[in-house]
Amino acid sequence: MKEMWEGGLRLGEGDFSFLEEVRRRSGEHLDLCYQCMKCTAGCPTAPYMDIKPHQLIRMIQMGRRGEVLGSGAIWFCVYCQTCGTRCPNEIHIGVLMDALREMAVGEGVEVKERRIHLLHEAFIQSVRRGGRVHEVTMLMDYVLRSRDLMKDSLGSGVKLFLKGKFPLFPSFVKEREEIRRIFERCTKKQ
Amino acid sequence: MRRLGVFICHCGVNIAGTVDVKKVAEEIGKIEDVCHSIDYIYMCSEPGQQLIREAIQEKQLEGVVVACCSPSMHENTFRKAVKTAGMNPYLCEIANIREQCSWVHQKEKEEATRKAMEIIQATLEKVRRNEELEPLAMSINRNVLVIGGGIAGMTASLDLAQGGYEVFLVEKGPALGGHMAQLSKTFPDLSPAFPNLLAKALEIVSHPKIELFCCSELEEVKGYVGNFEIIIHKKATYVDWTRCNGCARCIEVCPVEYPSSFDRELGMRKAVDFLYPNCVPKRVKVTPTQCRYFQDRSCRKCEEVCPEKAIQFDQKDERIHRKVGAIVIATGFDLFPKERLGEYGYGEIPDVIDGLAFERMLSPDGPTRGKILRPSDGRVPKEMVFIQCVASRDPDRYMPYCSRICCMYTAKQAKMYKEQVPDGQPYVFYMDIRSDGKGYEEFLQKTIEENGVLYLRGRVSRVFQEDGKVKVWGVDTLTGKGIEIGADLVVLATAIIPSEGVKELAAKLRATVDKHGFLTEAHIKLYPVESSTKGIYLAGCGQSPKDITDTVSQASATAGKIQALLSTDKLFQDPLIAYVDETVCSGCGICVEICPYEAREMDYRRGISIVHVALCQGCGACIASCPNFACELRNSSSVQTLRMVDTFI
Amino acid sequence: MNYLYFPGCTLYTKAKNFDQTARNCSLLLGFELIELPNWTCCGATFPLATDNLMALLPPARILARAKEQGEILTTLCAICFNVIKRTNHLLQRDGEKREKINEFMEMNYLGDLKVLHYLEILKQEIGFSTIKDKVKKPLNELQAAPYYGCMLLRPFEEMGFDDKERPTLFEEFLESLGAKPVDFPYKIECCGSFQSVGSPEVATECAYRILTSAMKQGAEVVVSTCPLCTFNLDQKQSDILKAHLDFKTIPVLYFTQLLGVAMGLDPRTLGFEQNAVDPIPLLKRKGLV
Amino acid sequence: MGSSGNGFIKKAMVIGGGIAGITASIDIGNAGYNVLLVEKLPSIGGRMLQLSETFPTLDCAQCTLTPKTVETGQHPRIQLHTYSEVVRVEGQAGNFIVQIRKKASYVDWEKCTGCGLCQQKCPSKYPSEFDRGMGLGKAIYTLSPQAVPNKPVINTSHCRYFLEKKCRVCEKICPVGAINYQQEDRIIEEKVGAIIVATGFDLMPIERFGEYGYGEIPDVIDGLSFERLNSASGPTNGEIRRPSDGKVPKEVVFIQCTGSRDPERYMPYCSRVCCMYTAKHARLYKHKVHEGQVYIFYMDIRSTGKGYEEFIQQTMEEGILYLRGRVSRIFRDGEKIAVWGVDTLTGKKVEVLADLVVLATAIIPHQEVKALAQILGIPIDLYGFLTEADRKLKPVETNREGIYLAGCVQGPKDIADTVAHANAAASKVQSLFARYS
Repeated sequence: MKEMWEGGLRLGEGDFSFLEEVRRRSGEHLDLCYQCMKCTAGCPTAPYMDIKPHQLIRMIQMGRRGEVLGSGAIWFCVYCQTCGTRCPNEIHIGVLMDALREMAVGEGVEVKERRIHLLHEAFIQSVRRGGRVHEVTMLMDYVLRSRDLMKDSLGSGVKLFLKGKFPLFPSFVKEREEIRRIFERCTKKQ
Repeated sequence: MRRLGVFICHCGVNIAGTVDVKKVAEEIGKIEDVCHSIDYIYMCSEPGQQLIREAIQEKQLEGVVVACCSPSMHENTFRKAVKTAGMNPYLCEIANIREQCSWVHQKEKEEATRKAMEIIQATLEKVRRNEELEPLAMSINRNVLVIGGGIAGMTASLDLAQGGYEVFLVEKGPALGGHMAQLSKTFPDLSPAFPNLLAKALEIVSHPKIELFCCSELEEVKGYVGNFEIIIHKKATYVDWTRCNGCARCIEVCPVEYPSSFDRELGMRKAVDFLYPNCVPKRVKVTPTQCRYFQDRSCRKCEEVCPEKAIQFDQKDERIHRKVGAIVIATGFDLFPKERLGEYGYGEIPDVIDGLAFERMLSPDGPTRGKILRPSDGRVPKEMVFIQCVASRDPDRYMPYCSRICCMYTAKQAKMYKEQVPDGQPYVFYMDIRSDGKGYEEFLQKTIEENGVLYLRGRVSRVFQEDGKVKVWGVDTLTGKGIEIGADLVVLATAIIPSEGVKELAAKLRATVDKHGFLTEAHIKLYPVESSTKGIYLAGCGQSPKDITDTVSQASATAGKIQALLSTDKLFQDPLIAYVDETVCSGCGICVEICPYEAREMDYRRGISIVHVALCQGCGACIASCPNFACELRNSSSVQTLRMVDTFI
Repeated sequence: MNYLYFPGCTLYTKAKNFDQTARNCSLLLGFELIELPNWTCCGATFPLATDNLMALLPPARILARAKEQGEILTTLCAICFNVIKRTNHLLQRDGEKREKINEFMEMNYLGDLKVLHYLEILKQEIGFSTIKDKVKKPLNELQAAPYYGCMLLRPFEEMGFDDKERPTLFEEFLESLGAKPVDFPYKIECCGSFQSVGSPEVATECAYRILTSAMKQGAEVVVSTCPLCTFNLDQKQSDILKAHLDFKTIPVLYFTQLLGVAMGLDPRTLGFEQNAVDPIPLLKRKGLV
Repeated sequence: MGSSGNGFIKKAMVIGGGIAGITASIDIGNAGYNVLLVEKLPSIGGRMLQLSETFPTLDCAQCTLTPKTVETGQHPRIQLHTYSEVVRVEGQAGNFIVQIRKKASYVDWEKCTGCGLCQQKCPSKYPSEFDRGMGLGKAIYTLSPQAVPNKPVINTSHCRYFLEKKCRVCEKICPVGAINYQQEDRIIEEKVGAIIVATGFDLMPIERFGEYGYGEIPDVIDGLSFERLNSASGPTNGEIRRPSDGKVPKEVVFIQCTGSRDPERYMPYCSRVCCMYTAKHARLYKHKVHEGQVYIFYMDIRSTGKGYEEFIQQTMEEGILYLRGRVSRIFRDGEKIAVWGVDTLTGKKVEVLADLVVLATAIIPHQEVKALAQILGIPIDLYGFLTEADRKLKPVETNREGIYLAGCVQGPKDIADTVAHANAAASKVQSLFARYS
């Protein structure tokens, strides 16, 4: 499958491995999609997605790996599960998005919505360090990673988070060694 | 020792491509009592059959095995063929070497050849001990029971009556017409539904060959094809219909009003009322659950005012016995229940209605006299949304199948709306437009072009009420972007489901239903109106969703089948049924309990169990359960079966 | 009766008022929340991709620890509840994954713990009629809009909290406090979740639509069950004001805060200072503080 | 109308020996009335005999059909007139006088035993119409080994004797001397009380589609041809091999609505069966060529019958890609066939390089139906389908009493609906006859 015109594509070279891979990793039966668009119709973040949920399924069916994994859309899903609840074929797009995000990161695709991706990463790091999420360190981490210190709206986000009474230092759980170990074993295994 | 012949069919390449038929014919021919063993490309063809006939006569064969496809295909063909050559047809048996051998062992040719030989040898064992039998002749009753008084049942009844057969038409409700009576106009010619229906209904009530039972259900059925004994449960209407003249004075004085289900809760009806104003038969019925007399005896106004003294509060249900030869099930459909469609606000938002409710609104004799007014405040809706595939084509949550008529009736409704409200805007959310009948595609094109109906491809995610509007969330097909429509009225094309009680009815009649509750036909292509039980026929939406045209064809088809069935004096049945060795039977009665067809009965005088030949289907359950080995199946005796098994071991 | 309690990270930090009010109210209702010792983060997202077992480990660990101490585990935060309940459901149903995780974590948990949200405890274990009897200060027909959000309701098959499209449990609860529940269509729509940090404009828009929808139906206060929802709905109102000039603010409270008011707790213990939109004027107007 | 009971002839004529005509004939015959079954071709079975498997059960078409054809052939009340045409009809319900032309077969069917030797030895081969031009037939032929009746006819435009007055192989080899080159058409006259028209359908020829190559690309075929490719008794013994070079195609494109739903250029109506048979084709192909890839261009998927929607869903699950939109152009591109279309769901233009393209061409009535309608004095519609008396309540009646319709001659329909329609037509004939008893 390759691009043939601006905005066109050529089928017939038989790359359907992408569909198969996504199907396997997500466990979702994407070939059943009716393209009825009920998912997009109810999605709270669809207006912000560059590729709408139903289009994303379509593009996976047509084997358009690069566009799908490089899309911003996969980082916008907040997994509210409205789509899966109403889908006639019970395709959970949230699950699909999660699989796509993992694939995108795994393949080192340049992430379009870098900020959201970094937030995920920062969150995991925070749990890794202390066993619990500590918003201040997490946000600091996130800000550092995103190199987006000047971003206004984020600034307000940080400020608002800070309005609560935060402990000055992260409260560590006693068994943080165990947590660290779990993460290490996981990383090794994967 | 019998002189046997074996005929092995190639079935083109179907068998010969896997099984070495030449070798099989040769090897089988070596068996002592096999006097003739040949193969041929298509045994079922005329020359193939001729080979069998000639061999029977030339070699004086006394038994024939045809090794070919499943007996469900050509057993009849070959039994007829041997009969014309003067052999008893029950001395001919089929060895299935296609479905049970060549098709399943395409990769193992040698094994398949060996297995084919074994199957043939086993069948030879059976033929060696087969008896010469004659088909059982049974007398038949020429009357027909039709269940359901909608367009399907009405058509079948009239066709049968015109063919000279006596028909008992049983309708659950108080009048004829079914769902068609609720419709406004019909697609694709926009002819009004009611006048045509009325003409048919009047023909039925005046037809001397049709006996109509309203407010009635089939309570019990016994017997078998040609000889059913039925009991009809006729429920009390509390009105003597022989006296009632339909003057409607009782309706005027009745003080109780409640939402009419015929009008899909959009209009009111009285506790004594017609089903609908011009119903046939034009007779009133008292609804005891609403009537004050039945609640606290406080009102007898209808009784007082009736000039014919027709009101009978003490009327009782009746049980009517009849005998019939065949039965038509034409029980029709219901729409998917409201309660289960949460995201569409159905049943909760008054301005979200279903297709049938909108039909009532469009009907000139409906609750709004044909005016489109939204139920909540009676205003004319300026923006209307039609949603198709509501609970249809929704395999994980509701019904997987397509309801077949919604595309067309939605187009019709949108068209009628636009004609009545020229400045209104109808939107239709659809999945695939299915206009596959004669003239349907053209109708749809016209609707889109001339009436400015906006078709949007896709489902609706959610419907809710806000700001006095019904908000509909969908997606614009072209841009893929979400859109919100603030509609005044939303019409849902909800799924067609089999009508209530079909399952129980089917059980009584030993007909089968599929997992959705639709009645199953004997063969989806070749026997679409026959049920799996002989003598029981299917018509209309009880079998699967269909439009009026197809329903009428199907109903006529059942009538044709029944006329052919009942045209002879006797019915003939295969004699391959159970029999009892009366000297061995101890009369324990186990077989009576186990028989699924009620074909076994105790003869207490003689202390044995007997077989009703007409009821027995030859299933063998009694044979397996008999502790004394007193029962046997004709031409499938225990000895035969054991010998057959021996061949394989 | 006491219940094992998993507070979750946020309830220790920015949603302290949620945690505190719940603990205090439970005492008045005759039960105690026993904090699960040495709890860790639930992971905050239920792992969706089928081959991702890693994210199942934290909630599985929490469940296994809890089972050692009791039969019922309760939570307040809707996200934690969702993650833990779904993990439990998965461990009940999927023997293969259960074995893998148990082996990996060197534990033996069978999925036999009951996971209930605090609201479910109130309904099933205490009974809304009991609460009604114990209410000291009925909420004087306060027009309260119950906001369910996503996590309690979906996925329906696993959460089984209430009807997925027309839930009523929250309304019943508010009625028992003497409030007048306001039905509004956006009660089951998403608040924008973590996009409030990543793409703030998304969450702002979501919150705007939810809050205006509630106000159109006459709501005086929106009631929430989730710290993240509350963050988006409450704290974000200053951003909404910038984006939508017609917007009017509305207080957003945790359901436990309203419960506290009704039980007659000292308003100073209800943590109103953590609410961005001050609810005190409204409560004063209603004669509740 | 209708004279008294005395002159009323209780015998029916069924025109067309496909599944509709067979079903109607058996029904009427079983009811105890005599039937004349008139078929244009040398044997009965019609289109269904050309099919491989049928939807939605995927069972073998011939296996379901041959018991019916055999039953028809053996039925004591059914008289077959194959290789025959109705040329004249007079009279009215209960008393039609019909003239049937029995075409010269050049074989004395009374003598012929159907041994098949003539067909084996005939030296003249030409592309067989039954196999849609993909296999070779003989100048003396039967349609299939299971033909009912199993009697051959000579195609004079290919027979060497008729072309060059030499050969005579068949005459020499026939053991019973049944070949008769002097045979001529015969007209016979019969009296019947009712007539059922069941002449079936044809497909719009591929030659009419310029943008799809005017039928000049050998690997662009129609749906019936694909049925023959799939059929175990077909030219490839059921292996999917493309006509041009016999290779197994790896990329197959199916295009629905070819000539249907095209009001300006071809036919405005929907042909009703294409969605389902295309899905069936795609599945049968995938079952035989596991690694093959199938693309289906469609407009709307119309799977309205019982079990049909489920069938489509299963088809999609087999990894078949449905593309919503029409194809603009097909042209040869080396060994491949380039297909230019669009996927309206993503709005992208699409090019598929295919090995085989199957067009679901529109169902149209046979050309001769027009003349037949004139002979019968019944109306036809714009497209040549016969018109029923009332679209809804009288779907099998015509506006002439005693003449009824069955099957696709009234409008496109699938086998299940055709059979029900034929049952209904038979029912009407029975009712008519019963009324005069």
